[in-house]
Amino acid sequence: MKQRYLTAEELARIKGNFYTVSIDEEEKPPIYVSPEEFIPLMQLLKTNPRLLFTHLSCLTAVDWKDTIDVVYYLFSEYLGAYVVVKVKTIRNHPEIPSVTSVFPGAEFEEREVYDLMGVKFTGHPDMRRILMPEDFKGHPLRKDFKYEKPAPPKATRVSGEEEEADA
Amino acid sequence: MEISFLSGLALWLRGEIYALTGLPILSDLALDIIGIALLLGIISMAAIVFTYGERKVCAFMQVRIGPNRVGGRFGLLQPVADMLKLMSKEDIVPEGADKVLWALSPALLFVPAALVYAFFPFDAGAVLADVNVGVFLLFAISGQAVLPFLMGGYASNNKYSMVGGFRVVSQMISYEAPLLFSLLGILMITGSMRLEDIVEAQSGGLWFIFLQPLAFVIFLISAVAETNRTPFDLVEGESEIIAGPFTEYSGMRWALFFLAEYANLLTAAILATTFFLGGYLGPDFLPGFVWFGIKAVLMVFVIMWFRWTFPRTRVDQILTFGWKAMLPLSILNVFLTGVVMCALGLV
Amino acid sequence: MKRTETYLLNMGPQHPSTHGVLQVKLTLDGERILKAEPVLGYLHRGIEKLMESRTYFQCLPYTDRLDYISSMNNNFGFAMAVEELAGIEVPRRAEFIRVIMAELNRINSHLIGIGTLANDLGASTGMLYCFRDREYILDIFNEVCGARQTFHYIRIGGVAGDFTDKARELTEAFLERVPKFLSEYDQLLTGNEIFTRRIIGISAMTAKEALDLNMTGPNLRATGVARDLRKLDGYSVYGELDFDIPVGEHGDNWDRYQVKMKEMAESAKIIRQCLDKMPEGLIMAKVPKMLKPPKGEVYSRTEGTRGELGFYIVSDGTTKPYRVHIRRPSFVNMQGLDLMCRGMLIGDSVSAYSSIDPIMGEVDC
Amino acid sequence: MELRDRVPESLRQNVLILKVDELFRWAHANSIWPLSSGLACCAIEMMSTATARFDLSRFGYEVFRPCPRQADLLIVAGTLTYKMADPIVRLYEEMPEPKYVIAMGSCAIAGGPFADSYSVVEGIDEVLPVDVYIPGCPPRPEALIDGMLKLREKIMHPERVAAERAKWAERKKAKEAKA
Repeated sequence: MKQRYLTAEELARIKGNFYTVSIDEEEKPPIYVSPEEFIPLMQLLKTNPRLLFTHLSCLTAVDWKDTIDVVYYLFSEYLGAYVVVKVKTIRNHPEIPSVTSVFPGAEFEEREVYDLMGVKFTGHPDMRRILMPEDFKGHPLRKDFKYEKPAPPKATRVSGEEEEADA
Repeated sequence: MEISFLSGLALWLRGEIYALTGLPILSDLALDIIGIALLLGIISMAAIVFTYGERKVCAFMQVRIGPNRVGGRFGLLQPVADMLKLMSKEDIVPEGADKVLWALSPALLFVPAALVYAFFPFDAGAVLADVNVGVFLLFAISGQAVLPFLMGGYASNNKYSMVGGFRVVSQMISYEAPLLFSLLGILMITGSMRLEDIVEAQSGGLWFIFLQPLAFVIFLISAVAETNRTPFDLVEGESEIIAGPFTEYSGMRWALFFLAEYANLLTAAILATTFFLGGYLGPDFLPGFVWFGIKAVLMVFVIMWFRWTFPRTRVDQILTFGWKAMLPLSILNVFLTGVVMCALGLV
Repeated sequence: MKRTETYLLNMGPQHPSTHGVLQVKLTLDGERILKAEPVLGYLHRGIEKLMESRTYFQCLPYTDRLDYISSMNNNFGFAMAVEELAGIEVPRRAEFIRVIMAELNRINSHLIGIGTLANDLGASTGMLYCFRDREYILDIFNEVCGARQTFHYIRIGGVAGDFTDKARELTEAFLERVPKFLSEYDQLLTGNEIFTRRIIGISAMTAKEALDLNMTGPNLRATGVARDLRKLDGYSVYGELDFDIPVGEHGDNWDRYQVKMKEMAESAKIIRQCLDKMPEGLIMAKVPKMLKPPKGEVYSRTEGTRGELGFYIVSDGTTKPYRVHIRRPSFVNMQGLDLMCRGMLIGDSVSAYSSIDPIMGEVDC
Repeated sequence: MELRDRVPESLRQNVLILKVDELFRWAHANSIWPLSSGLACCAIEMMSTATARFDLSRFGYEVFRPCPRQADLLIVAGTLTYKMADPIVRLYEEMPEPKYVIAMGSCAIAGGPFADSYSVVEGIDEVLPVDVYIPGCPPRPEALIDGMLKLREKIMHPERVAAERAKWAERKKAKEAKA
């Protein structure tokens, strides 16, 4: 079952007065936008009565070794179509504005992206690690992630050890 | 007074001991000790038998088989194994616990649970402590059971225990009132607080369950609430607060709680039997205490049936129900009893 | 001086009603909940990272272990995503078998959901009944693939084994059981005064709140929004089948429970139609041994048992995916927990956990 | 002469002579109360084991206690992550002696399919002493019942337990020496 995506022509109309928006000529054309204009674009996509992309289907990030792309899949039940929004971030210092002001339901997914990919979302209400322990070092989903497993904790009140010590 | 099997046995024993020693005090004392030993035996046996019964009843309700490997094809030794195991488990005292209160709690819980058995007429004349304010004393003693719960909950230094302690206090105090009020009607009819008189008043087949059906329903609900069993088992609501006040207890201490719980369960069943089901009365082909046992076990089964059918209520619902439905209804019952008695010219 | 203090209660990660290893930090005022903060990650196994070092075929078994009580639906979702990426046509018979399996698994999962709800409310008999009836579904799975859980049955390009006559027989027998056990639960639970009082009006949320929180699945439908991807997208053969979307009204625990009960009946309806319509033919498309999908990315979503289950796969043209992201419905739905628990009592929080129905394998991934 | 042999022939059927130790061992072996703690997939099979079709209660093992203080057996059913390792150690330490551990499923035995993940402990025997290993992914309920019966055998014959414990300690030492 193929899903419908907004075509490049439709997207060109949306582009309007956004300076940093660029559209790739692909089968599923994604919108690339700079972090500055990202929130207004999302606001437009969600609230414009001709678009109504009210459902944030998927929020994730991909590590392309030189940049980290944050990917948003928005779905509009009104148009029956998806639109893909991508934000490129600098790999050493990835930081983009949080989308929680537009889609409050993105809170956990942004925390997950922060935890596993290391992208900081400014303006997020609670930017902490969500899956890994708080004291974990590094971001596992990055391609250059190297990790030495620590020694796990050991039970001290172990059954039968006293007798063994006696013997 | 007619002599029943049990009281006859007691009389005979007393005579024999008197003949042997020649001291009436000694024979009385010996008989009391025998009685106490018997009651303690009954209580601990009841716990063992009822755990087995509970597991079998539960299995039956849940389309399962239940224990059938340990001790023959009916798994009769299963509760014995459980008890022996609990006796030999390690006794852990939490570091932050208030050690004195913590250790006292299970013992204090068991004492009132066992003490009330002294007042039950198991058969005609077979009462360990025959007092004329039996009902009064009974509830005065069993009312003490609230404290050890709170003590255990407080002393454990565990939040779940503490919440459990709060719950048990509010719940047991709320249901003490309707429990007592539901019995007032019976006390008005019999005009006595002696338990044996109450039983005797039901001779002729006119049990109080027929005279006071509303009171019976109120009594049963309140008694289930007092014994902290489903649907009112908020105290140790497994899925909410782990094991309530008992969360930190292990081994034998926990087993004492367990014992007290089943002693209370049997108490509730015996009270229902005594007040509403005619106690030891029954056709002559069986001795009185057998009838008593049959009725009590039947009531225990009914309460177990509740447990495996009903969900648990919520803490505010249980209190609302207690104060806003049970208490007014039980007072209404007292009032109605009085009106009918006046109309019949019994007063 | 009168002074009240709030206190913090840590529920979990080992707690009988947190369904695995969920930890919830409850800020309490007496028994009333002021704030509920879920702490996740106790079962985070790094599946997304592991998949980057596995071939597409090797990735499939990991999806079994995501939401481990609806493995078939996860297999289905991942297989669909890879098929879309690689452009594989699935034989029609396989599609029908897939739908049957997915719907059986949906019933299975809802049975556990309702059973644990009953158990958390203290009616353990209800759970035992649900588990008893679940075994009949597992018999069917056992027949087609030999496993009781973690099936790895729906493969890329089709299904692993044919839907045998024995399986059909078992399925028909099971379909006859469905209305019987549903009415049995109605007697035991739905008609029980205590049970209904415990869940009506508890943890209610409005449609707007649910949509704002991106909630999907039965949790969203209970608020009255009839969004079901099986209807909306009509993927696989769902477009040809006739079924309704049960919706609730108030979005409380009662509605979530009712939606699940009704969805089971609807699933049975779907399975019945599939059994009638299923054609003869192949069950597996021709899939190369070394599957190398072209460069590109795909986001494919299905209606899992708990909501929108999406797989986002980026391919770099090799046998292994470059990046896999899984949109886990339970994870997103967990955001509603705070809203659902606020102002409720401790006793209600457990029914909120079980009516939101999270599976920690999926939440933590 | 053993005490047992001094019992008259005619009473052999009715008299049981044994050490108190043996009696308690029998009790421990036949009344194993598991802690109801499930980690992942295997927990569902653990629940199934207690239900109608498999009915663990036949052996008297169905009393799943929610609180470690009253439990005898920790069934580690599922994948153990580093984040969960601390709580599980704590649970184990909260349990009163004698206590037993069953590693259920391949994740608990050796990390299973997630062994090379950054967050998964490769086998719970890194953390706790394990009494019985039950392979499978997940093991069927029959396998869990079999595992618990194996545990019963083990409790009845503690010399085997001691031998295994010694082996475990040795293996740990060797591993530490290597590291």
